[in-house]
This record gives sequence, structure tokens and C-alpha cells, in this order.
Amino acid sequence: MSSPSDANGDLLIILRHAPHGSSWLREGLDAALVAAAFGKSVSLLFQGDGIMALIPGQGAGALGQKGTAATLDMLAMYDIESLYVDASALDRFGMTPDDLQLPALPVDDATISRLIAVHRLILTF
Amino acid sequence: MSSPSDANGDLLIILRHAPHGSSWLREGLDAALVAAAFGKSVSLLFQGDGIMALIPGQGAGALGQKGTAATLDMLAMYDIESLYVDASALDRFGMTPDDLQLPALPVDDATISRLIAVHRLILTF
Amino acid sequence: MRYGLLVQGAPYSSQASHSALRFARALIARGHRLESVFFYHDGVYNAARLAAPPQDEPHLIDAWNGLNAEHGTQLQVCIAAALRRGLLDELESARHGKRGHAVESPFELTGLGQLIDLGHEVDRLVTFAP
Amino acid sequence: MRYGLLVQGAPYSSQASHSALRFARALIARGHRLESVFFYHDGVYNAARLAAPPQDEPHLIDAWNGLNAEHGTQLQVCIAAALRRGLLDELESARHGKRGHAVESPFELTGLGQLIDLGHEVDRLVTFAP
Amino acid sequence: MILHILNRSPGTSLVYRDTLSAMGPEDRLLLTEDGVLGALTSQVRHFQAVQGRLFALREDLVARGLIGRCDETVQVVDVDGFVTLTEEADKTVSWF
Amino acid sequence: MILHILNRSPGTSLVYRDTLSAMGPEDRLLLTEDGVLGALTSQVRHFQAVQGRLFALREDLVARGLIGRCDETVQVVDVDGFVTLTEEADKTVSWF
Repeated sequence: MSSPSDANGDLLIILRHAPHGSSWLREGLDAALVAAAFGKSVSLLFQGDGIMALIPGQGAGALGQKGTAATLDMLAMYDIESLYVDASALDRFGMTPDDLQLPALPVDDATISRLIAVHRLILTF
Repeated sequence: MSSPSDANGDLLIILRHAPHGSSWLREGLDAALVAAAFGKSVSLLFQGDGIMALIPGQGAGALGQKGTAATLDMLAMYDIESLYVDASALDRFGMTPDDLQLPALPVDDATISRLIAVHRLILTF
Repeated sequence: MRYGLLVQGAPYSSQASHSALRFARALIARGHRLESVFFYHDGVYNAARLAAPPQDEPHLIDAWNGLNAEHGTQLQVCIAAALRRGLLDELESARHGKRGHAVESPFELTGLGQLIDLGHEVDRLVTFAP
Repeated sequence: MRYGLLVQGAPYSSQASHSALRFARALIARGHRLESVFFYHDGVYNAARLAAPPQDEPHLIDAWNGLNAEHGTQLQVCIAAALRRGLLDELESARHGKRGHAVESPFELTGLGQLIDLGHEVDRLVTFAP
Repeated sequence: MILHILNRSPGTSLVYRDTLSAMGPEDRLLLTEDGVLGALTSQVRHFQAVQGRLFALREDLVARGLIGRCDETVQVVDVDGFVTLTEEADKTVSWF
Repeated sequence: MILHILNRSPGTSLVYRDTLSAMGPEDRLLLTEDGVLGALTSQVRHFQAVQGRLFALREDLVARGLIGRCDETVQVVDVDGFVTLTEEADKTVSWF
């Protein structure tokens, strides 16, 4: 995992929505995979309810619609290894990095604003 | 304006969304007008950001799309006279009933739950 | 008991349609009757006949059609909300001088009055919103 | 400067499309170039060719078409988001064995890669979401 | 008794505040969809006013991997239980 | 300088909290659509951290009848001013 100061990347995708309740998270992850497939360096920031994407043990939704757990497993395959998680959201939900299914670096507010500054393009979902 | 205890009505419509930003408010008011036209007794409760529907001086939106001010003027024509406004939302926005373009009765939490209890059907928008 | 559902969320964008279908099947399995599903706000997009979701995802339009075929549940779509959003049936398409249509039976375009009637006819009306 | 817009809100349900069009006209009036509008999430519903809003309301699809006709702005619609939601063009409709289509030129169904390209090609990409 | 249904997370949306304002002393609250985030031990304090009358939908907790993190004061029901709650209620009110 | 654009009311949505977390010391915040409710004198305290860098879109205030209720610490810009803000910024981030 790269530290934020290295992350002079092409694209930062901010994921603020929880899985299943809406398609925001899935559509944000799709954008990340496509950008990586196009050769861009992509970082992900899980913020607010979006940290729920990283909870292990997720399954299919109502009627069996696909969740996002399988997509998360594909991130490494696409060389998306810069994963950040909003430390204050973790705190608010009473969680620690050990509760997450992927290694994501907890970041404070100053680091979040720096991540936004050093990436060329920011998309929020 | 009837007091809440008289309001043993057919339909209570709760309007929680501000004008212009989404179509919720307009679609909720449309449902109210249709119900009244069908002979139902209709009450409206403006709650949360929905109290912004009652601010005077509203105009057309971006690109000139119609606002809801004209629809509000039609309420009396359709005999929808039971208008309630969440007192805590008024407080939160620093407003009083005098700030509103229609006479709506401020109601506290206990009265809101009673309104819900005495109406046959509740729709939220 | 007699139930009605009000669906206000677009399919695939929010869980509302999925939750409503899951609830519909459960109430029918318990011996209740589902009279009608009324689609309003972005819920009208559930009636888009051309929807082509990936094969490993649930096909919501087919699922609604199945409710109608197996249990006689009406599928009522608010006409005012639908026209704005491009969901015209053959009649409305002709009326607006357009070619083609986006909504077909058993979904039916109807007035908001049907929602009010439904709400007062059934024992329980449950709303599923985005 | 060269601009791109990302529109994620359904027309008529949220202000996103209205705000995007207002911003588009303002930036063009100031002498900038609007290369493309990319429609994703519920924004793809902006491409529904059958939309028939009341005559006293703005016709958003016509407004998008006008941007294309007058300023050459591309109107790109995410194909994966569109197919799920029933927004097929003639080609996709045939491919899925359906009759009729819901999307037509100048709106074009395209991959999400076009959004990534757009975001890196233009000087400013501005998102309008619901 | 009225059944209130809330599908928004208290981490994002303040609609839970209006929901609680509108609940009578016998009313019940069912958390569904993203609303089940409110059933987590770290969030359930938002719903202290309706303790004992707070429910969460099992299927939505399971899909999110949260079934083991649901606070013990919350009554977990499956979709059949959801139907039962609507049977027992005079009517339902949905908050979103 | 980065331009952040927020279209949600602090009366309903907590997204403003994430927006403020993400803003650097020179960044600007533009309130649009329902976001302009945050520019009211009764609400503007939520944005105290970015005082002097807080803007609201005139057209959206006017459509809502709120132009006269906008706090004097908020800089009101029209849509041309919105374009100017995007010209002056290195990039934009939308929050919703």
C-alpha cells in the first residue's frame, strides 16, 4: 500500500454510499476498474457510510442481486492498491482497520484534502 | 384551519423535501390535489426541509421549470385547509408562522404522532 | 388481508424495487392478497419494457410481470410521472406523435386517483421509496 | 478552456439535469468549449427519446439535443447503466432480440472508458448529481 | 400501533429525527435497507427513545455482513416477520 | 485551490460533514440546489470552518424565495460566477 504522499495519481474515486441500498457504490467501483484497465493509476477513498463496502461477510441482496464483495476482490487484479478509509468514519461506526476485508489505510482530514489535491481527477459516488 | 383533534381525515400527506431540488414536493402536492378532487379529506404536514415549500416569494427554477408556489395557491380551491407545520423545523430554521405564505398550524411532536394516528392513510414525500 | 404497494424508486438504482418484490412474495406466501402495485416518482421506470440487465442479475420487469401472471396483481403506473420520463404506451405515443413505445401490458398507465383509491380500498398500503 | 460534464441525476426527478444545462449554457456563453456531457447512474434517463413533459415545462431532451446541434457537444451515455434501465438504441435492441428503441442520435451509448478519457482530456470536469 | 419503516442510515441522513418525532408511545420502528446501519451497536443510541420497539430486517443485515454486529437491544425479523409487523399495525408510514 | 460543490441541505443530509473534512485551507465551497439552505443565517454555523470561502448560487436562492435570508458572510454568485469559480479552481469535487 502506498502512503498518501506517493499518491500522485490520475484518479481518486470517493465512495460514500453503503452497499446494496443503492447502485452508487457498484457504479463507483465499476468506474475504478475501467480506469485501471485504461492504464490510469487509481486510488479509492471510502468515506462515511462507504466504509461498509469493506466489511467482510457480505452476500447477495434482496432477490439475489449481486453485492460488491466480488468486485472488491478484483481491485488487486487491476493493480488498484491505494485504498484509503476515512478514520473518523471508522471511529463513528466503532470499527478498526482489523474489521475490514481489505487492507485500507486510515486517513485523517488533512490527508483526505491532500489526496484530493494530488490526484488529477476526482469522482464521487 | 381545523385543530388537530378534529382532523379525523382520510389522508395525511407528509412533505419533507424542499422545492426545486427534487420533484418530491411537487409530486406530493399533486397527490394531495387529486385526493381532494376525489372527495377525500386531506391534511398536509410540512416537516424538515419541507417547510421551505411555505416560504413566500418563490419563483421558477433553473431553465424556468415551474415551482410549487402556484400549486400551493390551489390548495384552498380544493378545500385542503388542514395545513400543519413541524414547530421544531421552524425553530431550527429560525422562522415563525409569520414567515410563511399560507396559514399553517405549528405542531409539536405529540401532535404529529396524533395526526398520523387519526388519519386513515399516510403518504410521505 | 388485502395489500397494496407504492413503489417510488427506480430499478437498479435503489433497493426499493427489490425490497418491494421481496415483501410482495412474502405477503402472498402468507396467504394475503396483493391487489396492486402503484408506481410513482422514479418508480415508474420499473415499467421500462426494454430493460436488459446482465444475465446474472435479477430481471425486475420480468419479476413484476410474474406477480401479475401468477397472482393477478395489477401494475399501475402514474401517467403524469411516466410521460415526463419517456414511458409512453402505444396509445400515448400515438397521441404525442411519436413512434414506438416503452410501456406495455400488464403495466398500465393510469391516473393518480387510482393510488388514492387503492390506499383506501386495501387493508394495508406499504411504500417502498429510494 | 475545455469542459466536460458528468450528469448522474434523472430528469424531472432531481435538479441535476437542469443545473447542468444552465451551467453548460453559461460556460459556452463565456467562450469556453463544452466537449461532452457524459450520462451515468440515473443520468442515463436523460436520453429517453419518448419523454413528453407538459408543454409549460422545459423539455430537457430537446435542450440536450440543442447543445449538440449548436455547439457540437457530444452526448455520451454509459451503456452498462443504460441497458439495465431499458435505454436501448436500435443496435442494442436488435442484439437483445427486442423490438423498438429508446435512445437515438445524437445520444450515443458508449463505455465508461469514455468518461475516464473525458476527465483526463478536458481542463475541467464538473459533476451534477441528484 | 403504527409501523414506521426507515431505510436511511443515521450516518448520512437526518430523516431518523423526523421519524422519531412522529412516533407515538406504542408505535414500532423497523429498520430496512441502508437503515439497518442504525442497528449497529455504535449507532443504536440514535434510537434510544424507542428501545424495545426497534426492529431490523434480517435479510438486509445479512446482505451487508452486519448480522453479527447488530445491537442486542434490536429485535431482528426476517421478511415474514416484516409482513407480520404490518398485519399487527393499523397502518404503516415509510421514511426515506 | 479546489472548488467543492455541495447540493444537499444540512437540515437533511450529513454529507456536509464529509465535504468539510475534505477541504484544504485554500479551498472554496459553493452551495447549490437544496444546498443553498445551508446559506441561511440559521444554518450557516455548520460552515463556520470555511467562512470567507463560502459561496451560494444566486439563481437557486432566488427560485426558493431565500435571497433575502442568505447570511451576509456568504458570497452570492450567479451562474456566470459559478463558471468563474471553476476557471479559478484547479479542479472541482461534487458532494451529494
